[in-house]
Formats: sequence, C-alpha cells, structure tokens
Amino acid sequence: MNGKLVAFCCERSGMVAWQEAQANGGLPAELEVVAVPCAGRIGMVHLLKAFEGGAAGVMVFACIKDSCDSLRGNLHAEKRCESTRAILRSVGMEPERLEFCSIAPPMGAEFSEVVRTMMEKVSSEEREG
Amino acid sequence: MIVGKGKPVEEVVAMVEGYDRILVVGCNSCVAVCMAGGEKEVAVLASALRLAFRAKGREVQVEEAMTERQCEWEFVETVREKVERAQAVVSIACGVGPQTMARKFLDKPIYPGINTSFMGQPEEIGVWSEQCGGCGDCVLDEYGAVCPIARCAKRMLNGPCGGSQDGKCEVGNDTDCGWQLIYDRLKALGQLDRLERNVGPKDWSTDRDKGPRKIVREDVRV
Amino acid sequence: MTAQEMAKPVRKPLAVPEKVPATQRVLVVGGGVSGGTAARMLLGFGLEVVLVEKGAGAQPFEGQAGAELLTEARLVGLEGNFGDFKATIEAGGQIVWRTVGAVVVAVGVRTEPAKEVPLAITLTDFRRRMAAGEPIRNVCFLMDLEQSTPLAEFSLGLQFAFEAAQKKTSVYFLCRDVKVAEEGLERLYRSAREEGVLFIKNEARPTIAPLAEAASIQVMDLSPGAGSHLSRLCLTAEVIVVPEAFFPSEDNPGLAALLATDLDTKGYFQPANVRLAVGRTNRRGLFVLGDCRGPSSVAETIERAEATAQEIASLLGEGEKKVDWPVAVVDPEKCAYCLTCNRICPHKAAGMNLEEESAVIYASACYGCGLCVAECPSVAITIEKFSDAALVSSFASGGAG
Amino acid sequence: MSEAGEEKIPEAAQGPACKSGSRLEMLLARGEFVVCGEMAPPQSADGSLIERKSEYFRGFVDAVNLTDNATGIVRMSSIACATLALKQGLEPIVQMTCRDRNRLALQGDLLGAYALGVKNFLCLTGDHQCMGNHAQAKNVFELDSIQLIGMVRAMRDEKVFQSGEEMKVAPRVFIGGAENPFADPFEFRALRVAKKAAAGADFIQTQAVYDLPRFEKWMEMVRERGAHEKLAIIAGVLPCRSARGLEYQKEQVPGMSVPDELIRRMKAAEKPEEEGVSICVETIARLREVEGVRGVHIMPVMWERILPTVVEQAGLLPRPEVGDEE
Repeated sequence: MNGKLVAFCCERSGMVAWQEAQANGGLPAELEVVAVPCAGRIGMVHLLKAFEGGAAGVMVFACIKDSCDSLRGNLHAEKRCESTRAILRSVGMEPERLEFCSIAPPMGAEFSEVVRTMMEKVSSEEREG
Repeated sequence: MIVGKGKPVEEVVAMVEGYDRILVVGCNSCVAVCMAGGEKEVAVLASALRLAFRAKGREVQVEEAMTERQCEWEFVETVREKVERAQAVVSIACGVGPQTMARKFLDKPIYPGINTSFMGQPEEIGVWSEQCGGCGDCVLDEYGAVCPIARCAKRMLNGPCGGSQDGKCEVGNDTDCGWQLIYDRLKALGQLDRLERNVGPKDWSTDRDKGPRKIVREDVRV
Repeated sequence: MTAQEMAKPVRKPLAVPEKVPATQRVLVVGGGVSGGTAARMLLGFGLEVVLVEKGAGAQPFEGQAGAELLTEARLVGLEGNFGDFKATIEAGGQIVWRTVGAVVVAVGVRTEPAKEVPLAITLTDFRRRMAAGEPIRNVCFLMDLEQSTPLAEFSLGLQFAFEAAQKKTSVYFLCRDVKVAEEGLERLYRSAREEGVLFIKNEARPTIAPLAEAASIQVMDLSPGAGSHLSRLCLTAEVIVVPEAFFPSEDNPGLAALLATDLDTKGYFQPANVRLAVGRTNRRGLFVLGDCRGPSSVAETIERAEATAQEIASLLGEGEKKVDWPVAVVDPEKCAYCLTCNRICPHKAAGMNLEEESAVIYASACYGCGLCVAECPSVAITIEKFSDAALVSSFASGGAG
Repeated sequence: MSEAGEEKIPEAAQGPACKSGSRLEMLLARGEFVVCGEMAPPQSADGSLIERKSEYFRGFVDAVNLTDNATGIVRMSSIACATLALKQGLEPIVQMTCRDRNRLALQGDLLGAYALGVKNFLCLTGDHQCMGNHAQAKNVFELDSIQLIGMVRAMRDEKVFQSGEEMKVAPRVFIGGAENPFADPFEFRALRVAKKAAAGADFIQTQAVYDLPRFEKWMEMVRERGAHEKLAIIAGVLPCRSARGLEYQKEQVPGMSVPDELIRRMKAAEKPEEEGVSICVETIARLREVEGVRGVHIMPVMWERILPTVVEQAGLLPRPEVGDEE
C-alpha cells in the first residue's frame, strides 16, 4: 500500500464539496480525487482497482437521499460499496477502508472531516497491521 | 436464461490457495446477462483474488479471459493460450462451462466460481426468478403457460395445496404461489374448466430421473 | 485486466450527435388551471400548443395562433424522446398523431365531496371561481363537518381562506380545531388571521337557510371568549365552501406507465426527489403540473405552471438543441442486447434498436449519469469523459503489480 | 401434454357397498356422526408413548390419525405407530405424504401397512420440508395428493400397481384426503374436494375450523358440486389452550383463518384452557348443523389428554360399536 486515499466524487455534490474543502485548506496531499457524473457510475471494479493500485482508503461521495439527479444513482453506489466491503472482508482487508458518504454540495467541512477520519483510520490500521 | 450467482470470494480463494498463476474465465452468454459471470465479474473476482493473496503476502498472477459461450468447444479453444499459461483456472460460466473446459484441457485443474441455480428470467434489476424445471415433457399448455413444476414448491399438477394464502406459498421468502398464478391466468383466459380434470401421475422419465439426458437428433446428425 | 490495461482506451469513442431536434410544439394534457396557464404562457413564448382535454371544454385560449384544442380527448401513446415526442391522441373517437418537443401533463385529481351540505361548493370549485377572478363578497368555510377534515384538505382550505381575505373578501372559517401539524401551517394560520379571516370553533352541523343572493348560517360558537358558554351565531355568506377528499385519479398508474414516469406511494405524480421540483420528472422534456402531483393552492399551481412554461421555452430553444451534456453511447458490436440499460436508466433514455439488434441510448433523453455504464454486463456502454480508463487513470500508475 | 393423460375412472371405482370393512367406513355407512382424533407419534424410539396416549383415545374416538412427519419434523413412522395403536385396540388411520416417498415407496408401504392390519389411509401431499427441522432435505413430491388417492384406489379396486401390472391380493382400504377450506384461491377449494372424490377418496378431513362462515360457504360450494354425497366430509377442530396459541396459528400457519373475536375471547378468559374447550365444543355443535358434515376430526396439538373432555362435553359419548344397531 502506498498510503494514498482515493475519493470518487459525484460532480453534482462530492466535487463541489471537495472544491470548497480544498479552498479551506487542510486536505492531505495523499488524497486523489476522481470525478464521476453520478456516484451510480462507479462499479465495484473501480473501487477494487483503487485498492489494487495501492490505495489505503477509498471514499465515495454521493448525493444525499432523494436528491440524486439520476434518482437512484446514489442508492446503486451505496449498494456497490456494501458489496465491495464484503469482498474486502473475505480477502482479509479491513472493510472500513471503504467509506460511502452522502454529501450536499456546500458541505466542504464535512468532506474534510470524512477524509480526516479515513486518514486516521488507515494510519491506525497500518500501525496495528 | 441460465441464472447463477457468484460464490463467496473466500470459497474461491480457498480453492486456488496453492497456485501462483491463475486464470479467471467468464462467459459472454447467460451468466454475463445475469451479472454473475461476465467481463465485469471476471474483473471483480480477479481483482479480489489479487488482493486476497497480497494480504497473505503472496504475489499471485491472476489473468482474465472471456469466452463467447463457454459451453462450446470452439469458443473454449479461443482462450487456450491463457489457459496453458495458468496453473489453475477459475470458471465463472454456468456449470456447463467448467466441464467443457475440463474436457478440453485435460491437465488443467478447473474450479467453479459461481453457483448455477436455475433457468429463469429477470424480474427487475437485480431480481431473477425460476421459470422452467427442464422436465423434458412440457405441460404449460394445460396451465395457462405458468409451470406447476417449476413454480409450485411441491410440483403439484392438480391444484394448490393447503398452504397457499394471499397469493403466497407456504415456503415463505415472499414466494408467489404458482397455483394462484395458474388460477388467475386461466380465469382471465376463461379456461378454468381445464382445472376440473384429474391429471394422472406424470411420467418423470423425461426428467433427470432417467439419468443424465442426451438429445440425439437423427434429422440433424449424419 | 490490470488497472493499466483498463486505463488504455480500447477503441475510438462512438459518435454522439452534435444536435438533436427540438420541435417547437408542446403537448399539454389537461385544460384546468395549471394546464391552461402553461398553455397560454407557452403560446406567449411563440411555441405551438396542442391541448388535450378530457371534457368538452377547457380554459379559454383567446383564439391565439398556434393553439390546437382537442376536446373529449386523451393521450393513448407516447413514443420518442425530448424534442421529438410522437404523441398518439384519441379525440372524439378519432386517433390523431402529433409530434411535439415537450409534454406537460396536468390531469388533476379525483375528488369526493364531503357529506352534502345545502348551497355549498367544494374547495376545487371555489378555487376555480377565484382563478376566474370572480368577485366574492363573503365566504364561509365549513371544516370538520362529519369527521375531522384531513390535513391536506384542511391546509388547502386555510390557504384559500387566506388568499380570499387578501382579495378583500370577508371570510369565516368554521372548524372544530385549527390544525397546524405541518410545516408552515402555523404561519399560514397567523397570516390568515392578520388578513382578517374570522375563525370560529364549531362542533355541530350548522343550520343553513337560503337568502336572496346568499345563505344564512346558524352555528354555536365554542371559541374561548365567545360570550357566556354557548353563543348562537348567525352568519351570512354568499358562498359556502366545504372540503372534499382528494384522491389521485384512477387513470394515474396507466398514464404513468404510458409516460414512463413514476408515481409516489399514494399514486400522485410526485417524485420523491428535491431535484425534480417545479414540474420536472425523471425524463427530459416531460413535465407534470397541478393537482395530479398532489393538491396545491392556486398561487402555487399558477407559479409552477409559469415556471415550467419558461423552462420548456428555454429547453426547446430554436428548433435544434445542441447536445452540451455528457451522453452514454452503446457499441452495437459488444452489446448483448440484454436490456439491462433499458431497465436501469432512470431517465428512460435507453431503447432498443431492432435493426442493429442492439440497445441504443438516445442523446436527447440521456443525462450522462452513467448508471447504465456501471451495470452493462457486456461493457458495451461508454461515456467518453467518464470511461473506465478515466476512472482508474489517477491510480493506475500507482503500481498494481 | 403427452404422457400424463386424463385418468379414466371405471364404473367399478364406485365400488361395492363395503370397500374395506374398516370401523370408520362401517360407522359412516350407518349414518353415524363419526369422531376422529389425531395422535402425534413420538419424537424418539419410545413406542410405549403410543400405549400411554391410547388412554386418551380409546372409547372416545372411532379412529385415530397417526401423522407422517407432520410439518416436516421427524417422528416415528405413521405405519409403525398404527400397528402399535392396533395393539391398543384403536382403529388407526395412516397418513401418507408425497413429500418423502416416491410411487415405489408409497405402494410398498401401503401393501405392508395393510398386511399389518391397517385399513384407513389418509393421502396427503405433505407440508414442505422447509417448515420443519430438516430444511436441507431433498423432497420427492413426484405425486400430488390427488394422484396418490387415484393410485391407492386403483390398487384397491383394479388390483393394479401404478405400472399397470396386476397384484394377486389387493389392499382393501378406506381412502381419505384432506382439504383446507381456508387457503387460497378459495374458489378452488371445493373443486379440490370434487377432484379427490373423482380420484376415489371416501372421506375428507379438513383443516381446523375457526372461521365458521367461511367453512359454511365452502360446504355450500362442495354441495353444489355434489361432492358431499360421493365422500364423507369430516370437519377438523383444534382445542386451543391459550390466546397465544391461536395467534400463532393465525400469523404463522399458512392457510389458517382465525377470527379476532376468538382471540379476544381467549385473552379475556380467566381460565383459557376451559375457554378453549368451550370454543371447540361450540364449534362442534355448529358443525353438526352444517349439511353434509359427517363427523369431526379433533386435533389436540400438544394437548392430547384434553380429548376425552372435548368429546364428552360435545355430547358425542358413548361412541357406537360397529356391531350396534340403532
């Protein structure tokens, strides 16, 4: 693992929140952001590839319930995260390394908080592991 | 189509534990469409296997391949090169696929990556239901094209059992009562009289009960 | 496939049309307050309007050019997509076809009047009279007659009472108790009082007698501070309004299926999604307005109809629409024709190309969300900007090996 | 459908006046209002349990049903229990389900049971195994109850096996079937009785009756088809000990109809067991009034010792002897 964090961000919510968080500063250098048109675009394979590529933690930022432009895109994304977490468990990795997060565009502070928590989680895993 | 579902990843990991070069082969036919053994599932399983071995501190080579239809010799042949490179193959085609591979690649261990379940149809995204039992002697004509063998938990041919309530079967899991469906359908068709007749015991020799089945078409064969 | 392999673009991106047609004609189904308002505004924007009305009459059109009124008519089929819908309409026993760029559905609700009250009209009738601008000197709302009036209808009554009071009508509002158990109701109640609505607590069925041009209503006022214990009140009102119960039309499920849109759990065309406010639906170019989305006040109804007409006018542009949004494309070579995209697409943008034996995504209807791309079992659908390659490129270099 | 054609039931199937000579048959033929009871076989190899339980049945019922792995829970076999019951002077009704046996096993068991002295057989499809304690089992269900009835009748009346081959000595048995008037689709429920009559059933035992209006409606439909004249309808009753027991049946047992009023009565009762008996006795009294009901089948699930009380309070004692003349 290379300690990277990957955040898949819906263009309509996660990306906006990320921009705000970035403007406020304090996001770790390890964070890589991948823009998607809707969280529903993300497949299990992309999440696993992120881990294969060395990510220590992966986050999916989707629109909050009942405000997804593609109606159910956020729900699909959440389900795929659940299934991917199950795979992580069965391959002997900590499912907590993958986080699904509902976020609204102006929630920059919350974005930073999720990233910070993930950062702490993975570094404590590294210490224990 | 033939419907199946991926085996738990840990089960597959346990099957291929000792190998260093593994090939995961999917099938572009039924199992691709039912989201169990297509290109995406091959990629997911291969990725999961790599991560699993990496977590155990082993770098294992996991290759990916697709066959058009894994139940056919000619298509299986298209992945020969990759099969020969691998020490073991995980097939995520229906149960026919691994067997076709096993007969083609005699020295290669082939492991199944999905549980093949039934012949059925997609109800909605993510839901498939069994529709045909492959009994070898179709009775749909009598039952308004709703199969009592595949869709009644007790394969009853003369009407519903006493466990049918509010359209649901006694086995639970929100299973529809096949006989309620038959009844509703024949009622709508104005053919309820079909159900008045006593149907005698079925000849099950066309089913699995006469041993492995084979269809020989003399009109086609030369 | 390794992430590096995946990151390599395998084939040339398939062509997305630069422009899609935008027929300058709008189909409006339902000629009530919202349908009529939208139709008049659309005409004002220079668009043609085909108004399909179930009944014999509809809101007046003032004989504007470009307006076609089909009465005793209903929509029986809708093919195509935004900019180029093909509507099949049954009008007076004849089938006619119209090509339209957008569709507005405003079919109203089914109402059942409360227990018959002599000389009374329903909330819907009252709203119609207000919308028509009829002067009303005084009105008496009778709520909670046989049983407690449901909240939705009660709040409508309150809204109309307030709106009537604003127009200088004197308003009596009789109810067992003022219901405020919904956001905004408390405020509405206070505003109504400020506007001069007279609230009277009443539990018995009032006696109503006809006068020359009004009715006299005798009630017991039970409001605190209404005199000794029981004071008998005699009111005179030109109009008596009783609530009716609102139900989504029985036609809604069939109509929703025809339009390829969704109903809420109650059976209204109300998407549970904040992004679909005003009159929007899951489909580009399809709008639903008025009470068939759930009963609403006159002001709100008109406001939404106007906003929607504006949105349609800007959507339809001038005959062609530049495709400036991301669009998913199907590779017919790879497509297994399994219809997964068709089932998963929330915008109903995925159809079947029978000749190619392949799925097809209509650029005009696609929002480029990628749900189909994520789920396509054959990996046959791509969105250029958001290909698998693009999604894994940032970490592909991270060393999968 | 090519092979499984319509079953032709020859005239001979109407049978002689006496088909089996079983006590149940004789009493029904004489026009007696019969009483059957259900005994649950032991969940162990302890055959003495049958001996002990027989006390509750001897002299109180005309015939006793021995269930066949009912609800998919393994118990001592019905045939074995029936032979033990015979030794206790009881008239057994062997229950046979299609869940665990194919046509070979069913025919073989029928011949064996008859040779051991059993004369009454209740032909059932059987509860699905997933309801019991061996949900992992593979089921058989290659015949349904109606086909089983037809098979037994053909063995008795035509002396033929299902294969069409003949046998020298036919099992002269009295054939029963079951029906649940409370399951769906309701319109089918009387037709099933008619089909069972056509297949050769001599009697029908029903699911426990709580919902009398629905039972009466069903009987009316049975009478419309004239099925009640071709076979004897024996209505099921289940004495219940507690309100919880009733609620369980209402909510958990598929195809049961329990009116809320009965649950309220049980809840309000100071002595629920007595109330349960009263409800059962009242039900029996009302069932006796229903045209075409020829007896009752008492199923005292987990409460077999109450059976004598129910029979006595229902005024159904003494039970007639076969030799008796009225």
